[in-house]
Amino acid sequence: MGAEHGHTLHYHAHSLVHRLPAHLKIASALGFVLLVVATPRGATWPYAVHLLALLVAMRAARVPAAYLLKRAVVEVPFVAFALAMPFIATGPRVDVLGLSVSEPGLVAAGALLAKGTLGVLTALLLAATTEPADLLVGLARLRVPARLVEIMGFMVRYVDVVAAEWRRMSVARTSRLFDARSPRHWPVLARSLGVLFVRSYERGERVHLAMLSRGYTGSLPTLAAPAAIGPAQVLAGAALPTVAALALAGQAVLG
Amino acid sequence: MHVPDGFLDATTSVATAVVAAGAIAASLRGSRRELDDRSAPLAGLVATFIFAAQMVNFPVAAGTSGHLLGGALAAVLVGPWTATLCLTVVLGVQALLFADGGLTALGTNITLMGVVGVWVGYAVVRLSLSVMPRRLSSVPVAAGLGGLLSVVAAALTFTGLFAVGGTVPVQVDTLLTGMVSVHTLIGLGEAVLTALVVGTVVGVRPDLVHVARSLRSPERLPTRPGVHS
Amino acid sequence: MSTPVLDVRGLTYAYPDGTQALWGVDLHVHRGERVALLGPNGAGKTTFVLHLNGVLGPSSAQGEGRIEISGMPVRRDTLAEIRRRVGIVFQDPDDQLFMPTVRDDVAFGPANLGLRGAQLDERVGEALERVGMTAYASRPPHHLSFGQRRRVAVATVLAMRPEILVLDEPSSNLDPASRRELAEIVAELDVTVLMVTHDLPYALQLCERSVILSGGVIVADGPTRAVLADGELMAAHRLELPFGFDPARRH
Amino acid sequence: MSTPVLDVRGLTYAYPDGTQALWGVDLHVHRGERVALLGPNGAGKTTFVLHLNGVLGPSSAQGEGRIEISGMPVRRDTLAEIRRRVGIVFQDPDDQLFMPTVRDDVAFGPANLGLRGAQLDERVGEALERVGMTAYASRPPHHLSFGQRRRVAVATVLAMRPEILVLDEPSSNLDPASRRELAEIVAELDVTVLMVTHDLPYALQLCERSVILSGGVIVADGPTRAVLADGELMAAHRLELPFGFDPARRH
Ligand SMILES: Nc1ncnc2c1ncn2[C@@H]1O[C@H](COP(=O)(O)OP(=O)(O)OP(=O)(O)O)[C@@H](O)[C@H]1O
Ligand SMILES: Nc1ncnc2c1ncn2[C@@H]1O[C@H](COP(=O)(O)OP(=O)(O)OP(=O)(O)O)[C@@H](O)[C@H]1O
Ligand SMILES: [Mg+2]
Ligand SMILES: [Mg+2]
Repeated sequence: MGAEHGHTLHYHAHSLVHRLPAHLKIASALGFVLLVVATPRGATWPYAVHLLALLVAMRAARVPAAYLLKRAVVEVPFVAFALAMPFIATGPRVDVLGLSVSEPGLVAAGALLAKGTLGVLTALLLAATTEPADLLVGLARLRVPARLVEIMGFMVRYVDVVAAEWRRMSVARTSRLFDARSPRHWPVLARSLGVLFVRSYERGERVHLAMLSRGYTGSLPTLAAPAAIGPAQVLAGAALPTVAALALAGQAVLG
Repeated sequence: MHVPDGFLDATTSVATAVVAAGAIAASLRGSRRELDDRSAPLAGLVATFIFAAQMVNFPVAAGTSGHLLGGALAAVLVGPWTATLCLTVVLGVQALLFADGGLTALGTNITLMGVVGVWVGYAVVRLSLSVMPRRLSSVPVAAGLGGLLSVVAAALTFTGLFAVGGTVPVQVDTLLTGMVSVHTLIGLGEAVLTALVVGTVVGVRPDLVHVARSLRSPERLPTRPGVHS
Repeated sequence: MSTPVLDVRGLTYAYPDGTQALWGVDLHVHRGERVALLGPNGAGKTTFVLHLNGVLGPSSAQGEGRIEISGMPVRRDTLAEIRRRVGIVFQDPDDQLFMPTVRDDVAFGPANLGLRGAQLDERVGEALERVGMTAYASRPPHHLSFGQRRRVAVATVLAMRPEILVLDEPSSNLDPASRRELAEIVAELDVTVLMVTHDLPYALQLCERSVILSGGVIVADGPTRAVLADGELMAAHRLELPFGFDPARRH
Repeated sequence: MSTPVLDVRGLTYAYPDGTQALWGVDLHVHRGERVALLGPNGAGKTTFVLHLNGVLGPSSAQGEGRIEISGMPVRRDTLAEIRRRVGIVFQDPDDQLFMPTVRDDVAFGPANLGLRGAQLDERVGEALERVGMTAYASRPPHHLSFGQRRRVAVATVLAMRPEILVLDEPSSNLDPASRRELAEIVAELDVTVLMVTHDLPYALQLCERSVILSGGVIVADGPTRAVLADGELMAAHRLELPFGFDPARRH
């Protein structure tokens, strides 16, 4: 009934990618997405190369494609927008399957879909192979300001606390004949949000104080020292952005 | 309204990234004044709540996805500087771990929600408080108002950015009407939720509400007689 | 004999992480009985109790068996009615209280039963009066002391006037006077009671019948006095009469 | 007389919402004493206890007064040392347990004290052994029964070997055998003990001295037997000996 641990996006496995230090993975993902975004619209085969590189990385991470695809639903609103674009965009019209659509809109939609999808998959792969705690360490090593990392650390912890308190409250509600589907009950839900906030804060505060009571100084004592990074790992980390860069360069040269 | 990768052109993305970086640097300095030993956990919790609120997406007709923003809520609870940091963290985590909003559009998203949303919300709250009675019960009302206007302001800014650097040739006035009408609706929801949450918190833990700090006065506690060992 | 108010057969349950807590529980309780549910820590008492109004159940993880409340099986489609009949006071009051004020929290259940206005106020007032928390009606429940929260938790369930009252260690964290007052309240009510407790004198005082749950099964069932007198049985299940307690003193 | 291990003077405290819980508490405890802290629900016992290692204090809200632990004042700059000396078992085990496994949770404190490797394992093993939770070492604490969580909470504090052991209703939710075992553990330790409890026989068994806190002040202080024998005092503060308890029986 207390706090639960672990986050739902992490896919447990032991692969080369899982073992890569978090800061390398973040830098690699960031570099890759930057290059993807820089790829000109209208290009076709460079996008295929990007996708191929990403698929190889997924293989190496031993994360099933279905697992990532299921979580890619966050992209749905953008897909909807992209699909609408050829119809609402201005500019010269062309006929596709008997429908009159805007040509620049069509091109933009294609590029947006390609870039958006690649970006989403990259982020999901990063999430699937990196524990939140490691992510924090990685961000700190990338010199993200300490205060941001601290807030993020508390945020990661509070996700569990809030979820646990919310579960308790909903068991209590249903035991007393509450039906969340009935709109008559929505005001109750809204009012319990404020309670949830204070309860979560106070629970978190008490747990934090309990930690201080046992000599906590800000870092978990069992945290092992970060392992040294070998050249192989740097190579592995650099692989994804390098392939993307080559594809871009190829596109510039070959047109 | 999370902007995905490749939605705005490079110039606009870079420009907003510069704005965001400047705002974060200023906030890191400014938040030191708002800081005490409880502010980091509180900021973390605020971030968690905003994170959860932003997960609930409504499809927006002629724009991207629409959802609650949380800028005013954060500003009321932890102060505007720390609020910008909270939203930066939320948007960063969403981009890194949940693929919501592009990595390269992070600067744009921080500018929209973490700077415009937060500061418009905060300014509205401060202004309304200055004309309302100096009571704790004024705070939720002001917060609700701040919530409404911050959403509309962020939507207007988004439309402006799109007019300047959109990669898709959509008619700006179509987008403007769509964005503003939908976000006024969202803003009303945001106003109600912000007011409710702030109302409960102000009622039981006024010490946790940044803008309510000045409304409380410390006094010496009385004692009662007891036995002495 | 009449239909039991509570009829449990062959109940098994494993938590989602695989820990099996119930290994085939059978229990029959008749109208108006007051039954104490005793047993060591981790015996499965709370797990069992949470099945009685469907908070836990086959749907939430693995598990089998059949539970009937006054002849009505506990199933998804009967849950609303079951929860109207079975009132559970949880072991942890924090699992029970969620509204912004004590009054709202106590009113929540009866309001869902359809009570309004003066009738509702009366219900709430009466329940708070009973547990001595009237003065705290407008305080937020999560800002009360542990014992005060437990009393409010009891009030939230009393206010619903359930047919079966299930109490999971109701006396823990209560001060001695409140503990006695709670016993008096329960003794006065005309309901069937199932009470989990580690406080054996309390069980003796309040319940004519006791059941021992240990290792996920019922290992004893009989008159409380007889169960407590069986030294060997007691010792085998980590039960013992407390320091200074003399069962003969008042009987 | 020697410096008291625990020296509290004129302690007042109001929670952030304005509820004043302490109204001027004075208490002195000497090395090796075992003191029971009794009092009705909402008396301020937990609030008081949380001041002893600075979890609550003037900085977190309004309040005044002075607390010294073996002559060292509880102040922001002494907190680390104070917390090394004072070990508190919280009333709610959920506030105390936060690591992914029971073993990690018990190891957390000693590791912060600098213990590593075999020494650390030994500390953890011994503490878990004492509360009988060795078999649960690799389980997540939030998946245990309430009583099991309380035992782990006790272990986390025992593993730190504090100078002053403060227990906030340690026996609630424990099965009778564990309750006795806990009393034996506490009696064996060579530490100063302050124990909040509603279980008066338990207080009599374990503590030679009792203090009653009521309405935020200390209203009585003396030998436990004398305090429990003062019927008028007891009744005034909602204290009463339980059903069937005979203080003369074993003494
Ligand atoms: N959420 C959970 N997940 C996994 N196992 C659990 C969970 N809750 C309890 N258990 C386990 O199930 C068994 C029964 O637990 P339960 O809470 O029913 O015991 P109990 O009889 O109520 O004990 P207590 O007297 O300590 O309250 C225990 O072994 C416990 O460790
Ligand atoms: N977080 C809080 N905010 C405001 N008031 C509180 C809070 N916690 C406790 N109180 C109030 O302070 C008073 C003392 O509470 P405390 O928890 O210290 O009592 P206690 O003696 O430990 O009682 P119990 O025996 O029930 O545990 C009570 O009136 C309670 O309502
Ligand atoms: Mg239990
Ligand atoms: Mg207490």
